[in-house]
Amino acid sequence: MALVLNEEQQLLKESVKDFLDNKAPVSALRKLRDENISDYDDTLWSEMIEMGLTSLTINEEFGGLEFGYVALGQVLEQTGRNLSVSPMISTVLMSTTFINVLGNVFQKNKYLPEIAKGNIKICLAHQETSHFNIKDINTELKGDGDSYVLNGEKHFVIDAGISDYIIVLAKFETESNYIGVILRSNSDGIKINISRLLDDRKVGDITFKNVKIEKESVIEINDFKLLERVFDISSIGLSCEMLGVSLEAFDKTLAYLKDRQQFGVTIGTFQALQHRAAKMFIELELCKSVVIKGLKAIDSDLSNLNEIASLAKAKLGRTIKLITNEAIQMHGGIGMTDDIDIGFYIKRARVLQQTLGDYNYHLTRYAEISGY
Amino acid sequence: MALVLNEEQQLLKESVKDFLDNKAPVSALRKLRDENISDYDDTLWSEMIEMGLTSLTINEEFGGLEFGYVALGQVLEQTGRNLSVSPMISTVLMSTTFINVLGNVFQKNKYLPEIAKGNIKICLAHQETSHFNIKDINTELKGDGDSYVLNGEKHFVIDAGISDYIIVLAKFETESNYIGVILRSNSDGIKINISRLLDDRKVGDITFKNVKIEKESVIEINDFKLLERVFDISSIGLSCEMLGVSLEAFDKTLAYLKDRQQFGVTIGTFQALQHRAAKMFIELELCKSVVIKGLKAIDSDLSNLNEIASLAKAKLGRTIKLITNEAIQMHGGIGMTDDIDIGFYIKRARVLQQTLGDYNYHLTRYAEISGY
Amino acid sequence: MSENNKDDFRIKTRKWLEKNCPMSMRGKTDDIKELFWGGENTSFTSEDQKKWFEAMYHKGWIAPQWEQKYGGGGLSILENKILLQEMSRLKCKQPLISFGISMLGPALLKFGNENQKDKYLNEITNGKIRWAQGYSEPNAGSDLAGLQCKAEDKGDHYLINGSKIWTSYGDMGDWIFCLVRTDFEVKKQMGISFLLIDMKSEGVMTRAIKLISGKSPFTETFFDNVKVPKENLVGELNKGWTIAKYLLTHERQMIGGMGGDDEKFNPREIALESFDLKDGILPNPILRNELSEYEMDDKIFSMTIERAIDEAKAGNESGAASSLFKYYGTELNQQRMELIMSLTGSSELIMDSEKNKNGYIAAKFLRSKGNTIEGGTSEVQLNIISKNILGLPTK
Amino acid sequence: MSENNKDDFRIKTRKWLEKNCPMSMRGKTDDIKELFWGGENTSFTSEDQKKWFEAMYHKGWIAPQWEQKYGGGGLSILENKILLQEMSRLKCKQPLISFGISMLGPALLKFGNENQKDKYLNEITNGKIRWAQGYSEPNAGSDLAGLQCKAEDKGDHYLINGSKIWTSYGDMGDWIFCLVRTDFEVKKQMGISFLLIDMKSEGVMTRAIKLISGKSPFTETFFDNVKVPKENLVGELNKGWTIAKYLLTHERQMIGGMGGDDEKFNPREIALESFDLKDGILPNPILRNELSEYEMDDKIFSMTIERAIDEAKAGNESGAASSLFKYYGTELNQQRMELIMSLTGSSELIMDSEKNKNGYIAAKFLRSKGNTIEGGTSEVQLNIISKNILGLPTK
Repeated sequence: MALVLNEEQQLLKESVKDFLDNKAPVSALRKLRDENISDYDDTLWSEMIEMGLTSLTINEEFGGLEFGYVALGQVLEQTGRNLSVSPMISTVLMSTTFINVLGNVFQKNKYLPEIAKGNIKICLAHQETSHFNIKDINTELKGDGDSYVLNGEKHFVIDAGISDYIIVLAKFETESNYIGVILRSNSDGIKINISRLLDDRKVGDITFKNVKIEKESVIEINDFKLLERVFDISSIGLSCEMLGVSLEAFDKTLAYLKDRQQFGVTIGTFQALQHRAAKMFIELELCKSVVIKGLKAIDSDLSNLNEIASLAKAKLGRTIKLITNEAIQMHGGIGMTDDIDIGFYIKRARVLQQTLGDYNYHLTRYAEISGY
Repeated sequence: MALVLNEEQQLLKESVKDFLDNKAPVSALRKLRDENISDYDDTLWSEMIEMGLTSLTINEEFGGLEFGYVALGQVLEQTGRNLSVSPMISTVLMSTTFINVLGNVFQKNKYLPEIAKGNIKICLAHQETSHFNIKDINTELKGDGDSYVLNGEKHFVIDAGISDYIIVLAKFETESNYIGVILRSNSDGIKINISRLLDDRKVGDITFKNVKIEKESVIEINDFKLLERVFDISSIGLSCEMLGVSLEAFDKTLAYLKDRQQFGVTIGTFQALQHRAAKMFIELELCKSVVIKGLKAIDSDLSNLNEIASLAKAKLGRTIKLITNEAIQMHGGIGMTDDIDIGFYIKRARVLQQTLGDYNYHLTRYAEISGY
Repeated sequence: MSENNKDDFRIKTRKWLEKNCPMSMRGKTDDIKELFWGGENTSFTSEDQKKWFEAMYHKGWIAPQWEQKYGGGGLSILENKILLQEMSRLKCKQPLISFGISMLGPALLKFGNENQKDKYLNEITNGKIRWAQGYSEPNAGSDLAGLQCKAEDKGDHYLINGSKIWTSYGDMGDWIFCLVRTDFEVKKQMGISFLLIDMKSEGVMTRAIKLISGKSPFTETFFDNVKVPKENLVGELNKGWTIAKYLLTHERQMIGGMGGDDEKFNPREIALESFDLKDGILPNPILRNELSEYEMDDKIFSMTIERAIDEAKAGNESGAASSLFKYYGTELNQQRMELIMSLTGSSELIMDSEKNKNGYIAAKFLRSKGNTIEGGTSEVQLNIISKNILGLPTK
Repeated sequence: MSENNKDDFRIKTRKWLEKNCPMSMRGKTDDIKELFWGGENTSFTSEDQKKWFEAMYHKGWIAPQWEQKYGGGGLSILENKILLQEMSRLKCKQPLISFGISMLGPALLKFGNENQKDKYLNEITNGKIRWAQGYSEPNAGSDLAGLQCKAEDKGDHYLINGSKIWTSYGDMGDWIFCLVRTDFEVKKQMGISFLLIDMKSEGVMTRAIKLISGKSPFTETFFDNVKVPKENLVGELNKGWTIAKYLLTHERQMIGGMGGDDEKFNPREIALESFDLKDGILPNPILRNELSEYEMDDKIFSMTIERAIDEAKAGNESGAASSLFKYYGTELNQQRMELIMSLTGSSELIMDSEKNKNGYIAAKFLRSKGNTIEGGTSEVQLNIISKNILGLPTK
């Protein structure tokens, strides 16, 4: 398990970079925000589907490319660098992983090829309070004759407004068993309330009121460890995007340090700033290591994925905060304005930090996993 | 309650500074260490008694000067600056405070005038494990006819080897009540094992085996808050010494930055070092504030002394660590050698940090006091 | 002032305030923009606001310590302190928000001539003229003295060309006080002058700057061949830097002190609202730790302000004070906002819900990032401390 | 090397080690000084130590990758890696501790002439000569190139005057390799030469330096009119700086990598020994947090070493590696020792008790403070990164 990319992965990374640099740079996010017509750019999404980005982690038997999560990670790093808006996180990272890990053959056959082809978008509704915790689930699925009914409320569902399907994480009856449900987002009894986030993306609060669920829509979760695996993989995927955000914010700041003149010299000559930049560089090198380790751990099925995932999300959470704060500070006044792009990075950073558990959540989880 | 010294206190501070600069500078500690003949310098101690330093916090009715703890704090700051070795902490700060706060009239009349005159030295035996916690007491006092017997083990007792008396903190029988005992250190059943600490001072492990205790030697503790007050006052006193240690380590480092040449310039011109020095200066200014606030809070009997004491010990614990680490680093190689004095400061710092609870203990205690 | 006189003044003041401050002019202010700012572009938003301003103005308490001939109240430092205490007790809102009082006034009182004081100070206190500040320039940043906006001597007037940035609400101002370059040949600090400019003059234009928080409290102001009468020069020609330094010290103290006041953003309260205690303890151990670390530093910072005031009273004013407070106060405020963002989790990331006033906290969080930049960056404060207080050498 | 050959070599090696490494030469080493260092001033401390050294020497595995004519084993990189893995598996102690192998050898191999290689490399591998390093000087510190110890050309020899500091166990060395100044007229880096000096020469004197930890692993070495034959110059005259830079990169990697290996000082183990868990959780919440923060950084640092090795194999060697590892490894080691001091509380503050080996941990703690100074300070590493990797400009 060498911690480097193979040629195929490297090639993918570069072509996605070229593509997004052209088609979905920060100016595209700015446009989405200012025009506020749609949640994402459908033309861009079509081109991403064409490039195969929706099918990277889907096995060939279900119509996917079977490139694995190392490949997906490279894409997410680039969407992070460009702050590109698309359903990648909801549909490709979270929901596809949910089905990959927990779906039965019928469900895999039904949904994965459709995702690969780009015919459907799916969001994952799990969180119920303002702080992610996989164990805080009150949404309930109850038997009702041959079928089931679903009741509950979900919060902070990424891409809830544009998805064709929703995967809901629930408790089964009053038992402590978790269970998944996949259903059409326009089913009776579903109410979706869309909000705009700090990073100008959209999430939804979803209410389920006596929503009728067919048996075939139920995703059994027989092993809690597998549910954890879904979120561990997703956390590593988010860490890739966080790495991209951090790297780009750092690059922009470094360029500014080399360009900006003050007191008759380039500000990059100030040793206090140089040392802070060097420390950021070092932290980023560490981040790169834990991210590639995490991606390889998914594809190689390492048994301590939970530990690595929490280390990754915690470390990236701490580093992205450091880097985006320093990016604003080193840019000075201009960094506080909407005239340049750096502000978009700190806003995206704070949202990513909270998604699927922040630094505090994951470091505490790491201590628990470690048995202290 | 203005956070400044009055004229009397200022005068005391300056005269003690002059005195200790002359009589007990770091070279005196070095001599004690290298010659290893006695635990402290008795001639120095006699002069300190003559100056009235043992009677500062003793009320006039018991033969003291009644100058208060603000005054004592100024002395301890100076012993910190010079790393002067004497029984001030054991006898004057801890034991005198114990008797001041908890002793009955008989005990005050018996011991306080003797302390003031410098006739006796007393140590306080409280800690039993490697981490200070006021609640971890297993030493037990039991009724035995007209008198009592004491059994238990104490650890890390400052000046145990040179004290005439020992104040022991114990539990009364199997109850949860705390109780104090004051007894001659040469009483039957007492075994003292002296150790040298990292800072070249001495502490003792003391074993009490069926030590007979007369009724009049028992110090009743009817209110746990009063016991806490003893340790809160002592923590603030230690914070004064920690402030002195930090200030002097910083001053020495600043002087070195102005003197040392590297790459053809004074190293104090390097901006990265300048900013670190400025941050240390700011932290020290904050430390000064919480220390004087704490001292004034003792003398003015403020009700939130416990909160202020834990804030002081925590803040000083964090700052002294920062300053002494930076002091070594900024001195470079020479700072690692015994040839100059800076190493003595980090050694004393680490001992003071642990004494009566470290940063972690006091910050957690602060959260508890604050109700979260 | 004897204790008797003090008590007397306090009782009178309290009575007067109770009588004259309308109930709607008491209590917390959510948005500073709701208050009365004076000037031609703003008007009273309510009858009570007008009544309150006029009562205070006639009492001379818009600028309580200024002389009465300038529309002030002629109060002593002590009387002023009592007045502020009593206003704070009743939670009276400020009758007028004015950079004229806080920034231009002190400069005019110290450096202006009698004509200027007569003319401008009265129009500040009576709320006629709203002042804006023109110091920073687009490319100057921390190097304020490197400013390039120039004023050429044209005999009977100066001709101004250049621009100023970071002017708070510059689009609402009537006049602007500016630092301009009047000599390009000398050391940069020696060629600066302090000028008063009527913003209605031909050639003055403003543009709002949109911040990352989505708000636009600042403007950029452009001067294109603007003519300014020579009498509008404050102090001596080319001595403007002295005035600027004097005012910057004032400003630094204001920004540094702004940190802890915002009662609505108390992290401990927010923590207790966001989490249920478990055995009396916050269930998230790391956030609990971060909260107590923040509170430790915040409380000790307050003690430091207290000590500095006491030291100043005792005559030991420290030169370090303003840079230290600016640095630590703003860094602490940023920590506080980061902590609050952690404590509130996803709920305060939502920007278009009435529940959280459309992301009010998130906007304040973003805005706090500017605290360590405006009014002299944190880096500049550390430079000042290392050079002026610690005496570390420069190259 | 095919997979078959690899397995073959591994099996042979394992068998050989199992047979030839005495049991007393396996397991943990408390004190590096107990191992065999070679040279005239040291001897074997046991028969087993002698046997083990001689077996390894005859196998050529004292310096496994050196050519056999220099007493090496001629192993490939891969074979050497397998050998190290197998030695580590059996916990074999190092047969010889030698700055000759780790520091002088690489320099001689790259810059020495054939005579020098023949003469000195063999006496390193056979343990005859113990080498010391003479780079730093009392007033040089981070400015290594500013060294002043001078070598004057006296026709048939150089005359050395000056001193060197921070020489590890210099009092035990037979020879010392030194950087000396051979030209005072040129830019400082251009006038340095690399010289081999016999420490038995007249005029060489050493003094032990006592550290704050109480130990004296370093010496200062004085040269008073010491004559050195001209043939002892390595590389070209005045080109010594190139050799020094080459060796410093090596040293940096060694020091940076030293951080995490000391199994006896595992903070998690110490935490679990020091505290009883409560509901499976460490009772001190802040120490628990500090422990997990340390472990996070430590584990990810290990991953970074792993990645750097994999990148190097893939041909993407990064110039940043050595400064990054030196900086982070040493800072992390200091954090670890601070954490351990917190975890052990007062018990490890005692310096004269057998229970804790006379304050063994406290001495290591103090010693760790030197990690960020020796081999190029942390500040120098940050300078290197900011200049060479990030391309930030110098004045």
